[in-house]
Amino acid sequence: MLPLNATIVKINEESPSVRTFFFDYQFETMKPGQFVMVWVRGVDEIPMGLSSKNSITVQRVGEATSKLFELKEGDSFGLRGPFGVGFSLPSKEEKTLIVAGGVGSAPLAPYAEAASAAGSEMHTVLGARSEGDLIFEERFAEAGNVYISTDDGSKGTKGFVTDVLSRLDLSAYDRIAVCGPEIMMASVFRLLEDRKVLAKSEFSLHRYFKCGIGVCGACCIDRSGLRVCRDGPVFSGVQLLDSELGRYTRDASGRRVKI
Amino acid sequence: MLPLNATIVKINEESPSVRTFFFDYQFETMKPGQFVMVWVRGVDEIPMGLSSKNSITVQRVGEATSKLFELKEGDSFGLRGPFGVGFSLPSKEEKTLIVAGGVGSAPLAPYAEAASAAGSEMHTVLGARSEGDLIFEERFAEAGNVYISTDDGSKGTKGFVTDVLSRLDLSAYDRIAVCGPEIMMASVFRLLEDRKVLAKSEFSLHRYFKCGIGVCGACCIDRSGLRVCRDGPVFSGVQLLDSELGRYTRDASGRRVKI
Amino acid sequence: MYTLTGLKLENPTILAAGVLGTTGASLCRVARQGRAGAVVTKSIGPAPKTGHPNPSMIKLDCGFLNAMGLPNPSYPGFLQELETAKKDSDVPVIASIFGGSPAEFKEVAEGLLPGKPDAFELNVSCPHAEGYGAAIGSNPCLVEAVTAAVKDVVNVPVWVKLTPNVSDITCIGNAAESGGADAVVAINTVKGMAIDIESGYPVLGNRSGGLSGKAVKPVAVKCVYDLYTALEIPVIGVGGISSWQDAVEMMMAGAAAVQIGSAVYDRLDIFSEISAGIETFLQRKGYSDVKELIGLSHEMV
Amino acid sequence: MYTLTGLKLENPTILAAGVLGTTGASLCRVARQGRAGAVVTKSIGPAPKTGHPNPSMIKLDCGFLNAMGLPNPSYPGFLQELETAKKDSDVPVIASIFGGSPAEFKEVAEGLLPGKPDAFELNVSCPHAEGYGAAIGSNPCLVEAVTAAVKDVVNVPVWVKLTPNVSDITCIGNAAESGGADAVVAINTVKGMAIDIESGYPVLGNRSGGLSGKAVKPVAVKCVYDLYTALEIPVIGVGGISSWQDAVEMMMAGAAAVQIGSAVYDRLDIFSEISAGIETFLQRKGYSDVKELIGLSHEMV
Ligand SMILES: Cc1cc2nc3c(=O)[nH]c(=O)nc-3n(C[C@H](O)[C@H](O)[C@H](O)COP(=O)(O)OP(=O)(O)OC[C@H]3O[C@@H](n4cnc5c(N)ncnc54)[C@H](O)[C@@H]3O)c2cc1C
Ligand SMILES: Cc1cc2nc3c(=O)[nH]c(=O)nc-3n(C[C@H](O)[C@H](O)[C@H](O)COP(=O)(O)OP(=O)(O)OC[C@H]3O[C@@H](n4cnc5c(N)ncnc54)[C@H](O)[C@@H]3O)c2cc1C
Ligand SMILES: Cc1cc2nc3c(=O)[nH]c(=O)nc-3n(C[C@H](O)[C@H](O)[C@H](O)COP(=O)(O)O)c2cc1C
Ligand SMILES: Cc1cc2nc3c(=O)[nH]c(=O)nc-3n(C[C@H](O)[C@H](O)[C@H](O)COP(=O)(O)O)c2cc1C
Ligand code: FES
Ligand code: FES
Repeated sequence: MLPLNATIVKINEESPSVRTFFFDYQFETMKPGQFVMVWVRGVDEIPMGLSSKNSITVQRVGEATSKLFELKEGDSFGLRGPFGVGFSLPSKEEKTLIVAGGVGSAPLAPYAEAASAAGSEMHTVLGARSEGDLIFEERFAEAGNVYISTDDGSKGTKGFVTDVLSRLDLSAYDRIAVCGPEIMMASVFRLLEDRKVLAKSEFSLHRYFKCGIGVCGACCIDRSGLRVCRDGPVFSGVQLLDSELGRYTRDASGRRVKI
Repeated sequence: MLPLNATIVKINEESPSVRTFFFDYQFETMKPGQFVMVWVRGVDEIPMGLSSKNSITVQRVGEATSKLFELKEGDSFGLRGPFGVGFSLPSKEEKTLIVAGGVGSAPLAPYAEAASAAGSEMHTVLGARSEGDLIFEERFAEAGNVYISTDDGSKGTKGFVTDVLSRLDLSAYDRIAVCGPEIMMASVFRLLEDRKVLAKSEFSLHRYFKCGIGVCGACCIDRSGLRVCRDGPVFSGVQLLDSELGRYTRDASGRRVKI
Repeated sequence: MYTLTGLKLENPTILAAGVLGTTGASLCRVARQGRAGAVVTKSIGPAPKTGHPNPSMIKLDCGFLNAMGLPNPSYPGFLQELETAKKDSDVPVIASIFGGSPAEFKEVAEGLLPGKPDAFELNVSCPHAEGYGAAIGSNPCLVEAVTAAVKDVVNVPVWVKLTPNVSDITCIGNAAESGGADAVVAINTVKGMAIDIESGYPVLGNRSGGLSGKAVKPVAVKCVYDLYTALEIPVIGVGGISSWQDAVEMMMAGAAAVQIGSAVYDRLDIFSEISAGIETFLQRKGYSDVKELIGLSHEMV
Repeated sequence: MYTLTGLKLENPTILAAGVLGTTGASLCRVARQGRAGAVVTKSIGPAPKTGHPNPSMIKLDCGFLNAMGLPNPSYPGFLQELETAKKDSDVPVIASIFGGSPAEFKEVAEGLLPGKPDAFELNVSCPHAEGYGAAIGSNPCLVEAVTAAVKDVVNVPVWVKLTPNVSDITCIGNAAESGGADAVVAINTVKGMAIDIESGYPVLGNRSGGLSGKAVKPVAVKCVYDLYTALEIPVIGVGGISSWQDAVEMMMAGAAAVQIGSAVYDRLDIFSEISAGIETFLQRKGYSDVKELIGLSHEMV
């Protein structure tokens, strides 16, 4: 499938370095946690979680994301997707905990909405460096309780999401959905492993994508060989046992890079 | 579509030079008048009308048909189809006349059966050189009245099908379906034109086929440029007005050959 | 109205050689009913040829395979068809010709001149006819010689149709240009074959043939793209075009016009459908002229 | 059990180079879960390469286009992946390598020898990496030299992977054979490109790339058919195989085994599915050995 042409209809500034781009196409079948390949023409094509049926929420980090930040309403980019396996939705009786760090909120906000629409009781642990970097606080708040942590203490608990998590009774939740920087996810993983609740957890991973469709092998993780773009990006905690998570990732050449 | 593999399950001797080959595949959607491309492997692929959902009825004339005559039950050939436009079926109230010469009976026998099943009153004028060459007399007789003509007078009227036709009240019929040697069809065409009943007639043409699927242009007729393999082989009499019918055909190189 | 090597076309869609081009009446039908902007005849040679045994064309999941084997009634036999096409089609009629040598090409071109074709297209690219087609079209010297030989004896435009079955199509395109070609046409079919696994027989009567249709579009787009960069003369794009989107893509790659072959399988009025689609696209995008599309992708960097 | 250039394979399906071959773990997964008879690594070169910018692979209506640009961590970086694959996959692991000269090929082969690959596959056929791949693989002298250079320093089988983007693939195949190749692999991708008509941009980051998948199967079958006639050494067939029927067809054309690349898109266990399908076909047809299929179409005349 060739990239479809998506025209930007609205841009929201979520934080100094994060913007949401709404476009004129609705991915009706998208499942929260699924991603699209965003083609910034003439520059690069990069994976982005869908933050709603018709938006991506982008943190400016390098060339392609900076180029995206230069775009205005009416400009367009290419989109292929939705791809990958998303978070599994809770049923009505289930209680769900979301752990979102930084721009990790992007795929988790629509998950919170879908879970709450499904009738699940929702709690969110939302972390960021600083108050101004908290993404989608209102969306999570509308779906349920929100516990906040900031590195600098400008809002909520001073510290990391794990500091909040360690105080929660994790046995009370049926599902735990995690997305954020890998260092954070690795700490959460260890904490959930210690608490023996890995089996009900899901993590959305980031790896370098080339094809995005499960053929090239660029995004495979050790030791399972699972493809983040196709078998993931969302994996159950159990799938990640004995994995490279938090230890190394790979660059575009396939070389291991320490995290 | 690659040729499907058809295995011969039964062979019927219809006349000294005509055999029906039943195969183990049913063309469920076939419309009488449609044809298949019969691939005699290692030799040639030739068009044959379907004489039923699972049979072709072949006159031995040259290399490929002779090779077919060497095949036994259990042997196989390739089949592509059904292709082309068949005869249009009458409705219950309509009276139908069939004019079949020689192996032209092949596509007309299933037509007679389908028309009679539709409730149409059926008459058939069946011609051949000699009694032994009459093809499918019983199938036509089961569907309705049969008038027979043979060149040598061994059965029915001595003469041509036109000799029978000229004595019929053609205004009594709603549809007239014709298939047979081109010389015969040309005479019938002139007769129907004279009687001003061309508009309700249909003729099944033979031309040299290469592709059989309407792309190469080998089978196009003058002056309409219609493709016998795709726009035909069945044409209404009106489509054939001012055509090459009965005057010339073309060989495999595209050269005109007088009839 | 649209000019291509001096020919006036109502629209940039042209019937490709060897497709519905056996008779004058068929060419007229494609022009009048199908509304092609121009039509190319089937390839005509020095002597009558019946072509390869059937099966000569099959539909695949992706595209078509064919090995017609250049059946044709020779130029004397084809002259009356050409005349019919010229008389009744109301669009430019391009005579596709082939031969085994520059002298044969010249003979055929001269032989068809009385039929007044609006241009000649030299088939140096058919992949399944020994001694003809790609046998010549893989050799730059022969391509130049053949082109020059025909240019020498005709005073209508000469297009040279190229094969993709070479290491570097631009080198053959350059040879055609040096020989005086007014345009190149790319691509003829890609060498291919299919085998019937039930019997083990290759399906085509000629055992192997050429791939056309959807499967080859990316190959054709690439060839056109490269030729557009390498040549001064127009490139006519052909290969797998079956929608207006395909035609626009080919023009953006560099095609000055497009030819359509296999897609007549879908419907005869593919030409009017595609030219209407292009028009709507131009309007939506605010282009004033279809020529603005030609080679556009080369500017997008 | 089945022998190919001395390697023992459980079944004749092999993972093609550059597909799910970046890490040792991924190769193991294809071998163990997918049940491939052997696996080929992604092509490894002398220095780390990040490859072309994205988009680097897109799915088309018919097949796929890719221009990865030979991303690889270089042979020192890949050694531990090769070791993992060898240790855990339980099937032969073939190291695909590339370089810009015979000396570089030799360097990479020697560099990977400590990883004990069961064979080497020389990539002289990638169509979209300047100075590498097809740049070498279109030149018979270079192909012979590269093959001989690697044969010189290794004592495992050497396969040479050929490009279809040449006028005559058998001439390149002959060169590989002369250089001492134990088998040839045909085909790598066919040059192609696609353009996004909304923006005019070529879709691939590298602008153009290589076509694979269903679209190229007839091209691959033809190449394998011709190579089977021309060479003494085994031909390994690759290109568009996505069903057991395709695999049987390729073997009847002359393939001693098949490689599967793009079709892992459909499902990972395509290897076991295809080998099971071949088995059932052999039984139905009464063949005693899969080897009876190899080149069968050449006998059907
Ligand atoms: C499944 C998935 C979902 C993602 N969702 C989001 C999201 O919703 N919001 C968001 O802001 N970011 C998201 N990312 C991360 C995002 O893809 C990178 O931030 C982006 O690619 C950076 O591109 P760049 O050109 O600006 O940076 P560059 O300067 O090119 O690189 C900076 C870093 O970005 C990452 N990166 C670059 N190219 C790729 C690539 N092709 N694939 C993966 N990572 C790459 C690498 O870690 C690289 O080191 C997601 C990544 C994945 C894998
Ligand atoms: C639509 C259609 C339906 C037909 N249905 C029947 C049928 O039901 N029963 C039947 O016996 N015959 C039928 N024919 C005629 C049949 O196709 C020819 O008799 C057959 O092709 C002869 O092949 P051959 O190799 O034995 O003869 P050859 O020696 O090759 O040629 C003898 C003559 O057969 C005809 N012929 C040969 N090849 C072709 C071809 N590819 N396409 C068309 N004609 C060809 C030519 O007129 C040729 O002069 C039909 C033809 C057409 C076009
Ligand atoms: C049935 C058939 C016959 C063809 N005959 C010729 C021919 O005589 N001369 C020629 O130059 N090209 C011939 N071609 C090639 C087409 O003109 C065209 O280059 C090719 O099919 C690719 O275009 P398409 O994908 O639109 O069919 C033929 C193609 C087909 C399918
Ligand atoms: C994403 C991708 C990457 C590839 N990388 C390589 C490579 O590194 N080396 C190589 O020799 N071939 C490479 N190829 C070519 C394949 O090995 C194979 O020859 C080709 O894709 C045709 O087979 P298929 O149709 O089964 O995919 C690659 C193909 C794809 C699709
Ligand atoms: S990015 Fe290619 S397999 Fe995941
Ligand atoms: S036989 Fe090719 S168009 Fe009819």
